[in-house]
Amino acid sequence: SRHVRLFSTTPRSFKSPSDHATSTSSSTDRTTHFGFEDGISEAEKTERVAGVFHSVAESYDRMNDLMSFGVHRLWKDHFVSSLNPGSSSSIPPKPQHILDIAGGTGDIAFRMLHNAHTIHRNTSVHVTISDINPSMLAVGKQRSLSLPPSQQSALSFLPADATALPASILPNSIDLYTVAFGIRNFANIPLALREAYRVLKPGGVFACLEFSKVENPVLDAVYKRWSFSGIPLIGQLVAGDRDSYQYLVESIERFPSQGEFRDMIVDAGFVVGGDGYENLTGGVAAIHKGMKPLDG
Amino acid sequence: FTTVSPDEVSHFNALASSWWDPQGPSRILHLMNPLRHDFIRDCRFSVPVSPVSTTAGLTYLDIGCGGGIFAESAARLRSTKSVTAIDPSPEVLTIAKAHARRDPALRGKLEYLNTPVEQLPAPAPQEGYDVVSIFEVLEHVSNPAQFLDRCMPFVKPGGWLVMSTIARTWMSWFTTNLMAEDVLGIVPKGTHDWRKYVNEDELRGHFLGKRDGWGEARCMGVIYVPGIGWREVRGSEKVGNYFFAVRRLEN
Amino acid sequence: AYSSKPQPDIYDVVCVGGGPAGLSLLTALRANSATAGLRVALVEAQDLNKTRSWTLPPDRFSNRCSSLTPSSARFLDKIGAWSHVKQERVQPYQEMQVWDGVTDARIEFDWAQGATGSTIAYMTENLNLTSGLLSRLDELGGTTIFNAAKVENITLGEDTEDLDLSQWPIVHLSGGKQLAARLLVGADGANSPVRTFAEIKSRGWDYNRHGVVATLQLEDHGWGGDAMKIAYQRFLPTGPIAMLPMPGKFSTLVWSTTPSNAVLLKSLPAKDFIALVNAAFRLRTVDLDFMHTMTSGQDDELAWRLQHTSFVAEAIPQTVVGVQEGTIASFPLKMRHADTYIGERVALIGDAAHTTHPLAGQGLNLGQADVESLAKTIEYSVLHGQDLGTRMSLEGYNSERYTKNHVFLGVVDKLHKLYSFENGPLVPLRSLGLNAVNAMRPLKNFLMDQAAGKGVKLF
Amino acid sequence: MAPSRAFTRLAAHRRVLGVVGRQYQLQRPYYSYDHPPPPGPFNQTEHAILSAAYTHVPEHGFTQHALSLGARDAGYLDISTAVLPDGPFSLIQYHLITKRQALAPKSRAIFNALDAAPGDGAKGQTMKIDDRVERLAWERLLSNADVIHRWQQALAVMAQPSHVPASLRELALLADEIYHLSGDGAVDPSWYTKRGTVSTAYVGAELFMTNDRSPGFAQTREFLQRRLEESSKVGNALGGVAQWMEFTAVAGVNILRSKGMRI
Amino acid sequence: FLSTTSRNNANAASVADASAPQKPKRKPLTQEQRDFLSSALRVNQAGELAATLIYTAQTPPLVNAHPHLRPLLSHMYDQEAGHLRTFNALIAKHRVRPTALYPVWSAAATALGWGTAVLGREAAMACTEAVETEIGDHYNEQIRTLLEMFERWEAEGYEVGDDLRDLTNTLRRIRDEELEHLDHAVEHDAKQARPYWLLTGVIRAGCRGAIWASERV
Amino acid sequence: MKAPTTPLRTLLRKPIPHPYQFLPAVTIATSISHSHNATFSVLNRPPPNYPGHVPLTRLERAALALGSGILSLRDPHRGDLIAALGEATATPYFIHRLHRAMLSSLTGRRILRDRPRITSQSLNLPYLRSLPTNTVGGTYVAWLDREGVSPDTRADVRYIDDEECAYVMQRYRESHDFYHALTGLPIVREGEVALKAFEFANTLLPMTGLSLLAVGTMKPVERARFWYVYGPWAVKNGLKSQEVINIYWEEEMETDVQELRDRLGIEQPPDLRDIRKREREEKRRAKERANGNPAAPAVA
Repeated sequence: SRHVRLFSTTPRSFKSPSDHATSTSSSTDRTTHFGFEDGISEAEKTERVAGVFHSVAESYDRMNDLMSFGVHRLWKDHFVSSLNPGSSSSIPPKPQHILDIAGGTGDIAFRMLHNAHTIHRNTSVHVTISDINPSMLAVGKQRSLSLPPSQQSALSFLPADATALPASILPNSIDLYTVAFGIRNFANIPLALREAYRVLKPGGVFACLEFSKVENPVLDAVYKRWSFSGIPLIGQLVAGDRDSYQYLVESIERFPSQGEFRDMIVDAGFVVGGDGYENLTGGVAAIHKGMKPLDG
Repeated sequence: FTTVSPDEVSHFNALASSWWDPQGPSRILHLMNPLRHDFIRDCRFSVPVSPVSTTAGLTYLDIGCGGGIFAESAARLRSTKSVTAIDPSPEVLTIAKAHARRDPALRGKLEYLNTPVEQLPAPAPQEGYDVVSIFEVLEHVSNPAQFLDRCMPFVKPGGWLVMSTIARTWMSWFTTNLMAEDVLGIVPKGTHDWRKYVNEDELRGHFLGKRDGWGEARCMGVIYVPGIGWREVRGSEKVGNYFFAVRRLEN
Repeated sequence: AYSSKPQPDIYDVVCVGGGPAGLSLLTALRANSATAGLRVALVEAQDLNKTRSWTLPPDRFSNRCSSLTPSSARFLDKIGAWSHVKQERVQPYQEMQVWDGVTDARIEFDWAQGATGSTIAYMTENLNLTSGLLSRLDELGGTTIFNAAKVENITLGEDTEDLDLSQWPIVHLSGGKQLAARLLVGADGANSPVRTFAEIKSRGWDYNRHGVVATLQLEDHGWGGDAMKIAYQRFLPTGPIAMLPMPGKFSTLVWSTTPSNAVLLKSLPAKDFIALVNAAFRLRTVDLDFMHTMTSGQDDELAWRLQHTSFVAEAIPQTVVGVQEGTIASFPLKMRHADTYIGERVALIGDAAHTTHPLAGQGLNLGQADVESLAKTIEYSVLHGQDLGTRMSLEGYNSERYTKNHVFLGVVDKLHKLYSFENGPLVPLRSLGLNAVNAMRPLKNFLMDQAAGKGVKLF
Repeated sequence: MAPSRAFTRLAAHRRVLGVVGRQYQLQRPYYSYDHPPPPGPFNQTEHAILSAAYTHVPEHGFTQHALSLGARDAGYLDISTAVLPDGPFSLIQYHLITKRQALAPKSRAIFNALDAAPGDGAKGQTMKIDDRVERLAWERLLSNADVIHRWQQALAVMAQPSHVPASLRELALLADEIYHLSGDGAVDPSWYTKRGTVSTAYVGAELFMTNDRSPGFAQTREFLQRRLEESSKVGNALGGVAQWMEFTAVAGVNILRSKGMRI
Repeated sequence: FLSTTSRNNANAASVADASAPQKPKRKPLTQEQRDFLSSALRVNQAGELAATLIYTAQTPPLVNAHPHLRPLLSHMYDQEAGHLRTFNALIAKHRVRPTALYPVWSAAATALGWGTAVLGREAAMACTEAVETEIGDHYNEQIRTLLEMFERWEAEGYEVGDDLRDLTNTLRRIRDEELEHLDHAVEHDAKQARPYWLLTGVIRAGCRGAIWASERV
Repeated sequence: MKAPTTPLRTLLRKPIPHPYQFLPAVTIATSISHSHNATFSVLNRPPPNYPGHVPLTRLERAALALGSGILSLRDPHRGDLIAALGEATATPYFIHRLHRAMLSSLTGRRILRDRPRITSQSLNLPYLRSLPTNTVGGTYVAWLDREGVSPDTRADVRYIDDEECAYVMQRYRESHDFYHALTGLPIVREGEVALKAFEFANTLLPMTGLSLLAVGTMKPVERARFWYVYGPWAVKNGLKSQEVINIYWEEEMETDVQELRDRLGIEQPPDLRDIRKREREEKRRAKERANGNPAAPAVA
């Protein structure tokens, strides 16, 4: 029984994090968008998002398959292998603390543990799975039971809001902050980025895997027609719920392009290597990586 | 009364500018010009030459000289004393005069007059020109017989009346009208009117018949082969272009 | 308005360049009664008096020689210049041996067996030829010669009120003199100012070879004695080496070789130079290549190698024993051909129109044939009252000479390229061809007639 | 904390410039002399990690291990190497780009030294372009010396389909750099043939060098010279044939014109 | 003040020193600007090459038939050759890749020149007119883009490099000379060519295609 | 002796198909032209160019080549047959190529000029024995003693027309023993074939190539060793190294062998003699174990 990814933001007032005062005002009634409907208040958005995930909870993987023609598993493998957690130059290897945001079902976490513990035999790697949606965490917990005991001990679950991480995660304590297919549902992405910057150690890496803009104009046209007409239709047929799938497709469309998101990462203080992103299957999805500079 | 036909004059005026263009429409005339001198020399040497005329240099009268192709070449010859060239069309004469100014050797030996032959004052009986040339004119004149009668007095006794024209046969129609003008375009359209062509025997008849004081006529047929030029072909006067000359006997 | 500038004096033919081609054209024009009336002028940068007073003792020869074919000689005779050339310094030869340096395939050019050795060509020194032509020209008189006068510039004339010279080329001489030319003849060498004035391009390429010339003394009058003089040419991979007979024991060398070899040859002392020349006719190419790397001691190397190389002495020139001091010189070889020989009131003859590889020794003859054709064209124009300078009258000359020269340049270029291979399939093939042609007498006679210029007219 | 502020400003500075696209650092159209050059292909972090990792290459080769050792030396975390876009391939690119850029100062040093040396008479100046090209290609090969035993592995990585375009682009830049430094200004089709020949010759020589045991890689230099000579000989032959064909075509037209045809 | 690297532009791998507080005097060129400049120079070289070859191919047939045209044609040829030399120098200096279709343009230009010349004097002049209009427009466009770039820089307080300013002036000078050729062509009754519209239409379309291709290849 | 000055043309134009065929009437001072004289018959052979020279017609040459080839295969010890095979097959191109190779190198020309001969008299064997073993002379003498061979066993050259080419063949034959010393290959059949392969790659003489057919007559393990070790070594080094014919052995006696090898660019092949010795011992031990005491431990 696959649990629905639940996502809700607790309507607390936003504390502006430390010295990186950003432009947005701190009032709660900032407007945001919900798919193509604009001008709804942030609290109301969290409300509706939670509703969406409830209805689509049990078909989470099927949705990803539809959106990525079934390739998202390969993306996740490539995502984790390119990060290569647990690899270390010194013997005994230094401990690494990895925080996986919005990783409720544990897809990314389990791959990282496998990579660190089995491939690199580095047991000093600890992964904390955080998600705002407790049921997603429950699904994750339930799936983690099938892991080997050594990996289960290196795993912990933390219900948290990415834009306001709990105090239990100390600043400058995280080696690797990953978010897969989650960031587009954050209400305030720049805020989440600054949070990540705060908790990451100097030299730590922020990595995000997300659907993105197809670069080749011809492919883009085909992909748009598929996502705007095909997916909601299938959502209707398979899951009997057209609007949620509609929201998912629109949220991908509204998500900033590779270049813009890379600039947002750079604004948050990170340093990017080369272009700062890597396209997967022509841009259907993209991996963005940034590093907190040593002296940041 | 005049034998000048107005549309012929306007036609040659339009042709004026390209008269001296080596690759232009009048290339075919330029190529024929040397053969004229050969013909004149053959004619003059066919008669025992009287010593007086050669030393003093010959006088030429070119009737219908056009751009002066023959007139200039005659004037350059060392054996020429003077050349008078007349043509009714004014533009073509301005071209001839302009071109004549380009060659210092022509100064004082060549004179252009813009008058038809009818208005030209007839010389005294024993006077006249050693050679009177009417090249490619006969087929453009409205009444060839009268025109010839008008030209004959200008020949000095012992001098020659030389002309070249085209025979009126289907062969000359095929070569000059169809091929030269329409197909190959080496001769500008409208130059020749087939009906005005004059046959060689008509000319011969004209002189034999009623005129005394004129010697035996000489004739030479020529054919133009593209790429090679004009070649004398015996007996081709029946078919196409030919030269025709007759000598005035001293009385 | 009266133009204050000096009025250019008007000539019918102005010939720039007093080389063999220029002089023979003017002589031809002056000698022919029809064209004798023309006002002609000659412009020469060097001092012609030196050519007039050129004499050399019988045992010394200039190193710049050329071989005149019988038809060129006949033309010079027709214009009366041949008798002015010092015949005792001219050496006709009756036989020519040509062989492939790598495979020794050989061809002999000579007249039919019975014939009493009629001449293949006459070896004459260029200076002997020009001084003869000049003396004939002086004898004819009537030519205004601008001696040691450099051509400053050539422009088109103006259209003044009494005369329109806008189409006439005006030659401005260094002394400020201006000559208006009804026909400007360019006989002024390979990079001719006249050709540049007429904006005629000259195309072709350099052969990356240098022709080394020298006057040599052999051990005897040649295998056939004075009655049967023989010319020799051996094709080496670096280029052909030719030994052309001169009167007595002398002969002249034309060796086309690589620039580096040419530099070496000019730097060697006489005995080593002689050794290399003898070696070039006798030894294998591998020995020659080695001897070109040696800086000295070529003569004893030759002596050693001669003992171990087999060759038929009579089939190659006699041994060279001396070289006339100061005659070793070299000049770069190239092939050029102008796009056309005529322009409006401009004609090109000789080297100005085309330069070729000396392996056939026909450079001068092509020039003389050009002159003969141009003189004939001018005569035709004068006799028929044409303006001899217009492109219309000059077309005959261009049409007659251009194709012939182009074919000749092509054949010589291909021969040079064919024989520059040292190994590979071409070597046996060319030797087979050479032997085959040598065996077929009619084909050989045809070739010799063509070369002598009296054969059937093909183009 | 001054450097950090400077550093963030640079990051901001780069964003303001809208500097985008990986390809810019590999493809360098339009070198401007009056405008400052665009920032180098690697930013400060990448440069720090890669230069540190490069010292480990002779020992560990162009591998992830060398990268993480380098990151550790530069004070970064083991995970920081993930920020490098292509992992080991970035290290190879670092090698290629730094060696290429080192050519310019080296070429000035060599050619000026040759000019200054009166012995062989301003050889640098009169040195033919082909000799200069050969000398520069040889200098570039020498700079591979200390990693040559690891280079076959690097070639394998470069041969991966995703990295082939970047490697070829780098090779093209090297060829262009060599010909620019040798002062060759030809901008006609020979621009392509020359760069093509020097690229193939260089790659061949590099492969040859990976298993060349001769002292001072003398045989590699011979191989390079032989290969360059061959290509120039072929070039001359083809040039000769093309020249002959053009000459014959024009002569044909001239003959027709001499016969009076109006073309 | 952003330190400009040494004259021969050895862009050291290290980061350009950006610590100077006030705004740098000149801004590094962005990728689009560099692409525009390199393709512009490439196109111009190809265009001038074609122009020179057209005149070279046109001269013999025209001059044989009309000797009085020789001074005009040689004047126009000298100017085009000058343009080509300028662009060749610029391309070599700025290390721009010349067009890969060099042999194609040479063959096409020679064929076009020779073909129109054999058709007659008017056809040749019409061909010149068509080519010059096309090239003239293209230069105008380039100059306009460059000026826009300058304005944007000045608005942001940066200075414009001398080589770009010289480039603009050169482009202006060359454009004026091309338009002068255009007037010459029209003077020599380019309009009388038969069939005028077909001839100029085809040639202009060909030029536009060539320009589009040379920008990319 | 200077030829009388009969006009060359009449001389050359005799109706003889070949232009400068040898004519008794005019004795040409220098030797017969090197191009082949086909028409002289077996009866009136032209005089020899050098002592011991036997001019052959093409037919005889072919017969000699064929006969000596087949017989020498059956009995490789017949040195004279191998020599005849070498001379018969060398003429059309190969000996001239070798001759040109010598002529284009400085030492080659010096050898041709001085014409040294390698015989027991010409070499000062006692002095060579005193040389250290790493020098060329030392190894050569040691190799002579070890193989029990003397430099005089070389037959003279008889069937090559050109006198200088004959010396080239003679020089090659006499240096053959030095090649053994240089490469260290023994004169047992396997070593001989390996050296012949090296010589073929270096001098391109057909006889060396033909003797490679002897590979068929070798034992399988030897043949395998040839195909995988010595064959490739021979071809690679033969082609890469300079012409070994141009080594002035008499002057190289004192130089160190390895230094000479490096100068020529030859790599030392694995020592065949030791390999064969070890192989033999192993076979012997295996034989003892099979019939003697089966329990004896097999030596690794």
